[in-house]
Amino acid sequence: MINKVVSGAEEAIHDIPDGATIMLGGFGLCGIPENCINALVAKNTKNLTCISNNAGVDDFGIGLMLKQRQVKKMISSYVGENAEFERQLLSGELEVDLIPQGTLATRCLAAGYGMPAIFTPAGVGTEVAEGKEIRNFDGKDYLLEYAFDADFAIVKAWKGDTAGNLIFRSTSRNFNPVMAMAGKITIAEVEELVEVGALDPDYIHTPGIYVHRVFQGKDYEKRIEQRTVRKVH
Amino acid sequence: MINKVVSGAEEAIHDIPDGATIMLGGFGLCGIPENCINALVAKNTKNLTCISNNAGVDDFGIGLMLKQRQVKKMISSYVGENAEFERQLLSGELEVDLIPQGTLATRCLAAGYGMPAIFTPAGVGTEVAEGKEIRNFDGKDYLLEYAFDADFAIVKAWKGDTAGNLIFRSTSRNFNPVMAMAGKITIAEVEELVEVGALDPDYIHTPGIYVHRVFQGKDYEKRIEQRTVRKVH
Amino acid sequence: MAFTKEEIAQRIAKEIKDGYYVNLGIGIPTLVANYIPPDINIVLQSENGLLGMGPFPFEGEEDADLINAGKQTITTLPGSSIFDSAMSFGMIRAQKVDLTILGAMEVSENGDIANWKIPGKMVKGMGGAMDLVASAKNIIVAMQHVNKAGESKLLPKCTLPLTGVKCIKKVVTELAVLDILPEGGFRLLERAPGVSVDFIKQATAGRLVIEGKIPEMTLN
Amino acid sequence: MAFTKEEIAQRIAKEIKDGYYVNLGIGIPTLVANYIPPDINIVLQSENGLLGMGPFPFEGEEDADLINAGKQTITTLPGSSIFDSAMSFGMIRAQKVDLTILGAMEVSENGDIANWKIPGKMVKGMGGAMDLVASAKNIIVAMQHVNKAGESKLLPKCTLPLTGVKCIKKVVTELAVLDILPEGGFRLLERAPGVSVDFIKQATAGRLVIEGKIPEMTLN
Repeated sequence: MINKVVSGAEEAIHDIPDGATIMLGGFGLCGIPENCINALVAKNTKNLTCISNNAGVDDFGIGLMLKQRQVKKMISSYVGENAEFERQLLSGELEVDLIPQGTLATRCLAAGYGMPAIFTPAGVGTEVAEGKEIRNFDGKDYLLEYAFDADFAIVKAWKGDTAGNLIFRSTSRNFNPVMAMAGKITIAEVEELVEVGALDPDYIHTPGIYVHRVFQGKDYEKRIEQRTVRKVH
Repeated sequence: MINKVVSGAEEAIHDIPDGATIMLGGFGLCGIPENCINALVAKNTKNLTCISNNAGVDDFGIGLMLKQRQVKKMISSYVGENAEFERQLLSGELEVDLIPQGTLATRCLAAGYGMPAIFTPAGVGTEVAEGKEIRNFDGKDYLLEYAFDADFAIVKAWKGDTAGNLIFRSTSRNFNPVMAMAGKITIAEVEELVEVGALDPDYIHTPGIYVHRVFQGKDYEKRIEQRTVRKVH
Repeated sequence: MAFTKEEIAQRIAKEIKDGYYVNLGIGIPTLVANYIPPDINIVLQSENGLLGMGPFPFEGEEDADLINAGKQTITTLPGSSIFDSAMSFGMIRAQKVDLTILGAMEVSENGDIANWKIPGKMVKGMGGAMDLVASAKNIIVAMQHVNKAGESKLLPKCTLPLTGVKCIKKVVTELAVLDILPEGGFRLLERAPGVSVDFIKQATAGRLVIEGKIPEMTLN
Repeated sequence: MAFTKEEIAQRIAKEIKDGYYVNLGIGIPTLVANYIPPDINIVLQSENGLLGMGPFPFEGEEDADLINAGKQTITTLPGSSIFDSAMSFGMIRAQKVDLTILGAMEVSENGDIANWKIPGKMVKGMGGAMDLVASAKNIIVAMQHVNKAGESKLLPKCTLPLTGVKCIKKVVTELAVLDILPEGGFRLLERAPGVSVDFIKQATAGRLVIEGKIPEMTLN
């Protein structure tokens, strides 16, 4: 097997240059690559284009990068939880491309599956369709949407082996596997790094061929955004 | 949970009419829905269009349906192991649409993911491209290939629960999960049917939403096509 | 008496049939889960990647890795399955989800919906709403009949940026149940107990179609 | 002396670099697996849905559920992964596989390949070959230089139905190693031990480019 292990977040992101286009896995704060985000904040990489479903919150996740003005452009589907984001957007400091969540996911899939473009009905008849090619199949209109072209994809998995095979836990899976397939260079941080042979080949979510660097992350906070509970009765 | 259990192969295929378009999972003889094929042979359903990567061998799998002349048309990528198939094809008794294996898989994916068509470079410049739309993206030509439209998909899984969630074993996975997503009605036969809750939600290959009928199959032969072994030294 | 949010949810729950896969949006739609009749089996889809969503966890059992599309901590039910975002929206586009229930800022009489953006004011993004409304075979909107300024949210034409066009089949508000006619227009099907047809007329800016006697909504 | 099939495979194995993901076709390419240098780490992809293919099983350990793209019983190595056919060809199309080695009936001097059909005679289908040749970033053909009738298989133009166009980068035969020039033509890189350049010239119908002295192939 090919060994993809790197020493940690710092090494994993060391060659992400200013101006790079990067994908970041996660949905809300669930399944985000905390270690790599913190390393990018520490390194203060600038002018990034970030493809991520959400933009974190003011003091956690991508919000930390926004606060430091590291992000030139965000491509996201929902950014409602981040006041600093909204301020930068309304003031024109930040470019934002808001796209439907399924379009975001499927443009990742297209990149990972070598499909240059896909058709989706999402956004037909709305401002999302502006300037886009529309095509009718069987009486229904679809937009042509292009595969993403990302320099780096950064994902967070539950377990990974040294060959880069990844397993995600529960709904922290979300965008992580599709982004893992979509990066020119894919970096995976995992809660538990294991030897090859420790993971059952039938239950690998992301085969190692898609992963270029893997390391065991540390000090995961895994912050909960909306803590909702029911009463014991 | 919604209960998808039917009594067996006979009930599962009872309403597949003559002339239907059906998908059959499996690669070679690996992971084929043996029980449903036998039931279709017993019922002698006629004029079928079969979408399946291979066509079985003379006395097993889809070969049994060919022998009985139940198949009007095969859509496959490789049919080299079946002499009766070749005879019917060369004599003009059988229509055959040979398409690249990846195109076959991706047209299933397209159906399961609600994408009316996809782009693939496979077949550009060959007779596969005849009459098809070609489009250039970034200097490379791609064919436009349409999502399959199958009345029924019939797949074979290792384990399934009563809600239709499926798990496949080793390389018997192959086309089964993509076809399971692609049928208007999807029938799954499983080696072991379990109660809901017995399968780990993180390791479901096919979510039950895609499966309409599930039953525990019996008497699996699981014939090996090319038995290759190495010597103990 | 106009219905409460809970009652709107309760009324919508009656639209859910045995064997349905259902996607519930944020807000009133989320409440619908509390009123599913116990004698039917349905499955809730959460578009972040889950089929078989269960209730909120008990205190102390929250799992940061297990949330719904509203980012709330939840649980799973036996028979649930987890998948990635591409498959989640794949099954939505392929119309495997039988019913989608979501909120709206505006609905037009031809079935357009606006629920994601107020130019210059609110820029949160559309999330999965555009995918859901573009693909779902059956969409019910749960919302208030009028906004806080007292203006009707059932309009001849939406004034806010659209989320989707000609996609809404039914609207349930605190005042009424209405479906949208293929040729356009809100057809009044039921009214909240004690709410008059005239009151609904005044609260509806779009074309209201009233055929025969309009029964009162019932909740069970 | 012309190379045997085993020696062709052995020569091709030298093209495989540490860290490569490799897809091996049926026939001579399959033999390449036996000659991977022990000091490099590579992963074999089988397009029916496996990364990390291992050797054939020991007698009695065959598993009907575990086969390669040639339908042969195989084993997996630690670190292997299984996936469905859509993902398998997805990673092929996305050029995640570094090297593809496959057989051919004909190769033309501009890099076209024919290996799936003889009209009126053989109708087996293309399997995954068209996907592989259309997508792979690096393709080596392993084949005999001439067919059983003694006719060259390295042609100005293929006569059989094509599998792919302008895709082959290198050809290894029992006589020679040749690469295909961007402007067209087979450039002779190496010759089998004792095989003369003239002999290769006679066996090559397509344009043969000979620059300088041509070394003999070595196997390790």
